[in-house]
Amino acid sequence: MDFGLSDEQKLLQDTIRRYLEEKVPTTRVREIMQTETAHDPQVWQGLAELGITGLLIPEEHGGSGLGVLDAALAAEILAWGAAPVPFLGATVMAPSALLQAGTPSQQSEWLPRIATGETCFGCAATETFGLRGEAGVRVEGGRLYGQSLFAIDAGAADLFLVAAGPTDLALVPRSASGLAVELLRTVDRTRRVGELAFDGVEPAEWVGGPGGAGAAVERMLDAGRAVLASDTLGSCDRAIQMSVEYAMQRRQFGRVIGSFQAVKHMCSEMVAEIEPARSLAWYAAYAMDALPDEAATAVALAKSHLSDVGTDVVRTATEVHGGIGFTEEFDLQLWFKRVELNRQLLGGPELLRERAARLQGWEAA
Amino acid sequence: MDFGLSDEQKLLQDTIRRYLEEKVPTTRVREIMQTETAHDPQVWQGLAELGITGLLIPEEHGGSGLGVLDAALAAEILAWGAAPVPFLGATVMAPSALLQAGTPSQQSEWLPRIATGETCFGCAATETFGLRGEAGVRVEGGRLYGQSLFAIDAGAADLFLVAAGPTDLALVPRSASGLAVELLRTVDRTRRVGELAFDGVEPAEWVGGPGGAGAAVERMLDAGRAVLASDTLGSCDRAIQMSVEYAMQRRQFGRVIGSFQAVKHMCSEMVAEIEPARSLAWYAAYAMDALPDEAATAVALAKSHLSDVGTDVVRTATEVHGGIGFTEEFDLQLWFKRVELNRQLLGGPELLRERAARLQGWEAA
Amino acid sequence: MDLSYGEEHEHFRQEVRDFLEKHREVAPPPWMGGIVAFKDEKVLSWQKLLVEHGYAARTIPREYGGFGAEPDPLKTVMIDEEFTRANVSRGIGGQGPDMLVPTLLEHGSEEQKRKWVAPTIRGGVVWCQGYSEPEAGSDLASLQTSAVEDGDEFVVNGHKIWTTTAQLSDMMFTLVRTDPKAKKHAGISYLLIPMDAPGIEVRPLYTMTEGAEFNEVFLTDVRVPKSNLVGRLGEGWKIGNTTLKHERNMLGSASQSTASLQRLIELMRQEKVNGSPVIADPVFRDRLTKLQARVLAMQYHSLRLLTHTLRGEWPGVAVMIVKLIGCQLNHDLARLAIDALGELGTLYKGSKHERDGGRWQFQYMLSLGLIIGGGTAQIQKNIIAERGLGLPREPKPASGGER
Amino acid sequence: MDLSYGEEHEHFRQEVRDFLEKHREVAPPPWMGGIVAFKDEKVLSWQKLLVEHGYAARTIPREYGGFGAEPDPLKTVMIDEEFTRANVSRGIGGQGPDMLVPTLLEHGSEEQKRKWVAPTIRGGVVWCQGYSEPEAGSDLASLQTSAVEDGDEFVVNGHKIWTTTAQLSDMMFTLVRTDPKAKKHAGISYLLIPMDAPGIEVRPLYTMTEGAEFNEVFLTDVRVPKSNLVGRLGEGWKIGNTTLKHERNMLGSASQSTASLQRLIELMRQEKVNGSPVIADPVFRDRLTKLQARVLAMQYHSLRLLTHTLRGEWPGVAVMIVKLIGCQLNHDLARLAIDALGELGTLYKGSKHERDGGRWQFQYMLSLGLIIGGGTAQIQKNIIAERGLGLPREPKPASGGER
Repeated sequence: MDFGLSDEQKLLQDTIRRYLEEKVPTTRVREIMQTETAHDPQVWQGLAELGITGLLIPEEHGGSGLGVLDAALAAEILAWGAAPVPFLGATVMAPSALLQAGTPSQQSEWLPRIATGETCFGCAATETFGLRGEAGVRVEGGRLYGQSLFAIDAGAADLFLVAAGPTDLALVPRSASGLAVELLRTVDRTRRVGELAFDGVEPAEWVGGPGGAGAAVERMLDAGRAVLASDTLGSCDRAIQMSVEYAMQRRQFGRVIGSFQAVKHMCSEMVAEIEPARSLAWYAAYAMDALPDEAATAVALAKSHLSDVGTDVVRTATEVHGGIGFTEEFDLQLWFKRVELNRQLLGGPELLRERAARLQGWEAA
Repeated sequence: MDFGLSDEQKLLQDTIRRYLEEKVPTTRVREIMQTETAHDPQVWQGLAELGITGLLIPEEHGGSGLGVLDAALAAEILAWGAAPVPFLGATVMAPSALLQAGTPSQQSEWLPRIATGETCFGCAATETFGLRGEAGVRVEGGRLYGQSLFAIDAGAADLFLVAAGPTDLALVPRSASGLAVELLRTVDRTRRVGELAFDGVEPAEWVGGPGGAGAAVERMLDAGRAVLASDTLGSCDRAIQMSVEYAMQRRQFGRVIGSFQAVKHMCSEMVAEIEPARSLAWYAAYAMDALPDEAATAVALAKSHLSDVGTDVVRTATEVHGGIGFTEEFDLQLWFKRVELNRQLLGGPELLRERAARLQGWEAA
Repeated sequence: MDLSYGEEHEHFRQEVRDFLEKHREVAPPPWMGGIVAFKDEKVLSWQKLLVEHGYAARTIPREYGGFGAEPDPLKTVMIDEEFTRANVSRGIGGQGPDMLVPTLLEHGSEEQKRKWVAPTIRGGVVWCQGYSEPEAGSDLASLQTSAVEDGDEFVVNGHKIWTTTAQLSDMMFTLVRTDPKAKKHAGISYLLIPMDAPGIEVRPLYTMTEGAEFNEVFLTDVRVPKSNLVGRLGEGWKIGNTTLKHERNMLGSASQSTASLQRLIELMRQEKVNGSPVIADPVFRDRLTKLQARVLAMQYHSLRLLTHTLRGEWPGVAVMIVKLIGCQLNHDLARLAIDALGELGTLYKGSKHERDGGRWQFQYMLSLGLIIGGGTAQIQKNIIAERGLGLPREPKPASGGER
Repeated sequence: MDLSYGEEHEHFRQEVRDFLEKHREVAPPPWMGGIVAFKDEKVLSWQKLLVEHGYAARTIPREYGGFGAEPDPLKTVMIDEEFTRANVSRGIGGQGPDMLVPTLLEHGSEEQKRKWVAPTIRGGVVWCQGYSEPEAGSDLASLQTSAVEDGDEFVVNGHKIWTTTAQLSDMMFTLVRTDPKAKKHAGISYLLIPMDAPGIEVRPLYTMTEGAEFNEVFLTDVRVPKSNLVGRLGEGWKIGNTTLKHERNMLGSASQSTASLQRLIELMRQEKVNGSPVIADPVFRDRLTKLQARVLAMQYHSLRLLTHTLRGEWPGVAVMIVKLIGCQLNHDLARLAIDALGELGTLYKGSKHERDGGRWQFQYMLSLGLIIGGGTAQIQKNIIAERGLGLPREPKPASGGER
């Protein structure tokens, strides 16, 4: 029984943190996030050299063969640094799908390239769980038509995995004929989602063959959700850390504001919320590999809970900071917005709680 | 435009408050609430002499012909004193139903007796909106069968109005053959609800004749809900008043606890919640007579909102008091429990919010 | 209680409606809630028309350029209601007419009133407020911007922040420290500073909304004539608090929440998830109904406060809670709208598929800024407890920095 | 991370199961969570059996009557888990074994250890805790119960409150003021008082639950031998804090919440409103799912804290938040259960139609008592901020009553 991080996991986190502190301080983050794609191949290559892009890829394909928990722990720190990287889609969701349902040749073709960071996948599956407006992807005569919104990491992607049905997962190059990619602008500028419009696009491949994706779409989404929960966790860690530091340094009324009970209590409440939430986030990510029966429910609960806690924490952190926390110049708002995007991506809290209830048979009662 | 209390309304409240302070202090409340029926005819007669029992009864029938708002204002103060009186059923709900649908002869027979306090009605209609378990009242061959739970003011009642269907409202004496009344024990000992079991009970009358109750059941329930919202309001007023007084007097760490920011903020939050809620409660009660189109929605929103605010307020008040607020000996718990019963009677917050949504056509969307 | 308006007032309402009917085509667009004035010909002539009819500067004495009516809060509310209903510009507002003018009328010299009131209410002079400083936020009285006497002038040096409309303003009313040796509150004076004076630099202050709703103002050896001192030296704290008291009638916030709720209901009817409107989802509907109750509570609460005003009663704590609750309510309304929109709710700044022009994310962030600004929620709660409920102030620390 | 248990421990778990299988018929009923001991023959002999097998007093040295095992928190958790699963009494617990014994082992004299530990863990001596006083709640160190030296004895006078099981106890461990002139914390000593000493009166303290979960203890000229002083004069505050540190392993609270959630789920499946189960109502279901996430978070959090213990690491702030969050969670679980039951949820104390024996109302009120007791939520938040996050203490007031 050991519910804690291993030395390797701590080293992984330290390594990423050090890399970000050195190479991608928030001044650099701000430059990258102002570019159209919010993607800097150099930063990405640096992470690839540290082995981050290959975390989930088996060793035989050039990765380190770790699990979703390790990816989630990496996401904590990437979020802690507000890193503008396509980690979610390229490093977590796409390999999860390919490992689940890809044919051996698909795996040998794509996994090594993912591991080296040479190829970035984006992932488009919003319409399988939360169809909005006129969006929706359909297959006619083996070709894709329609529209998918909020494709993950659409800024950096060279290829997309597109869910066209519960067991249909298409692999589509960005340059495919009939595909139009338009980046959407969200409050969070550190990552890009996009609209994919399909006008008779012929997929390069179908993951596992046509209709052969099996549970890969679900797995891809759940891995993404587990990692988003941890992304919010890492963002909260940073927001709390900044708040406590600020409360010890800012003086008003002749004392540091951290000596006021109201400020103390705001800080305590943030910590009291985030610490059990951390345990839940870890558990859910761990369950993705170790406890398949519980994983989907745990992930839905973890992401919805972290979203609610996250919204509270970044709001409270802003209040602790007062005016400066509301300015664009001060970095706190980077995490405020990152948490805001995380909350909705791959399903908002209400949707995921309903999913958790359904998975436990509560709806049918 | 005048959204405030008239001098007469303030006088009404002062009169009741003075009566309670003199005749029914909490020491007396505690004696009465320990009796089986929680009803003291002397206290009730005293209120009758002040005209309280006839608030809603037209002058021609011996009452003062006032409106639901006046009854709600009276309820505020009765709750403020934790008064163990059958005001809700006997003074508010029953006359509301009789005025809405009673035949002229029914009105002349019963309204004067209600006004003098000579007759106390209880009201049983829970099953028309929130049917639980095996309860339910049905009519067969003009007789009542089945069970109604949470009949209002069942301790004091000489007669009951029993809703046997949407337009069937039976008038049943407590002594009717085939009727068994069993008082239920709730957390709040200041008022009694009961179970009525019907085994072929022949009603003495049907309000408005058989099937002739029209909208009387709805009106009776809504008037009751408006008054319960104000009962919670008055309970909160008392809890807040006690908290502020205690915070100014109790010393810990060498200062009165009201000088601690955390205590201040708890007090401020209670007030900030209750003041707009007061305006809503007044509005809803006013709407019952003045704005028939809005009344049902306003009442549903007011009672659900006051219930939520009330739960917060009495809990916070207990926290401000610390240990003493948790003791039986200290009076605060009287209001804690009164608010708790109010919350559920005639529909809990979720049920009433759904009602409000339905009344506005939001469900059908 | 009587929510009908009497005959005189219904007649007045009809007058307002007739006016709007007749003149609305010459009105400028009602942008920014009508509270900020640009020097636009259309705006200025519209404002002139409003003052002439008593729909602006209604109770300002005629000798200072106002309409000179007796105060009648109900008529004021009716004007507000009818202009809002008709979606017609309320004319020039903002910190000059709403804050400085009442302050000058109370504390200014006769000369100052004659000089500044008329052009301010007519839109000829636009004002901004220079109170907060980077090191003086919640603790406003610790401000450090100094004004040193030099002959007939003050020489001002310092750094003001959170200054709305500074870039558009002709003048700034400020709190400055004129006596660094006096006790904290006693060394402050109230000074009117021309924004075109040499030594003033205005920098836009971008916020998390990505807009620049505020500015910073840097003052370096700015020379201001002594005739611009309002009240006496050292009276600034008292006068400044008058200004804050006059801060824009908070009754307005309920109507903003009401409008916000209406739009939210529409949104939830229109937007579909998995083929059915969001309002058909019981969980979202329950959240909506909860918020509706809170919005209605604030709406009726504002009627209650208005009644206190009409009766000449001090509403006490009931009015002190309005900002605290109102800002939180607007924040929560935006939260629900964003959640109802799901992923679509994250879109911003003109993105494709954006709904309602991104107003909900903007409102979500801006309302948080307002919770923080002008006295954080924490300071508000202190004030409610101390001034509203009579709880004692925190004891002064035994040692440390009380200046 | 690895949630499996190794072979040795799975073997141990099997041993526990075998023991339970074999002996459960001689166990007393598992009332009151098994933490309070009455002097019942069945309880005492069961306790003896538990100690012999190392399922109670597991790490207490053999010379003091314990089982003398090496500390192994995982085995302790397994014993807890298996006894809970089997619904078998955990034997004697409460403030004697859980709080006094570890304190004596750390601070008691050899004679005190030999005299008190064995009978306490065997159930021969039952203890209660005399810390709080009516005027010393949050501010415990302001306690006034005095102990004055007189020959070989102390003479104790005062009034203790919130004393659980006082009516059943043989002894009370207390904090008393032995030096009224010393500084607040320095004048306090730690004293063991026989409950049958003349001058002690115990009165049940009824709470809002209508039960008497607590007592008041009045002490009038109670004579206590000096050999009952633990540690030295004036060391009471330090020693008392050790006792608090040993307060019942908070890991237990997560399993209580888990059990509560399980029961709540069942309840919501069974209870019907208007013909359909409450769990079929999306709004109630959403509330349930929200709470489930919080319960699971606390459950896994306790595994995380256990891991820190196993590794010999100090978990820091992660452990300090447990009481604050745990009590609130139990309160919220009860709130949902009551709301799900609607009117039925208000029934109490054996009323007809009452569900689950009124446990939800009881839990709702008692958990509020626990939020208040043992350091209110406000005090907990101060502690988290100051000791956990390193924020500064409030400055001492310039004047006033610091004693």
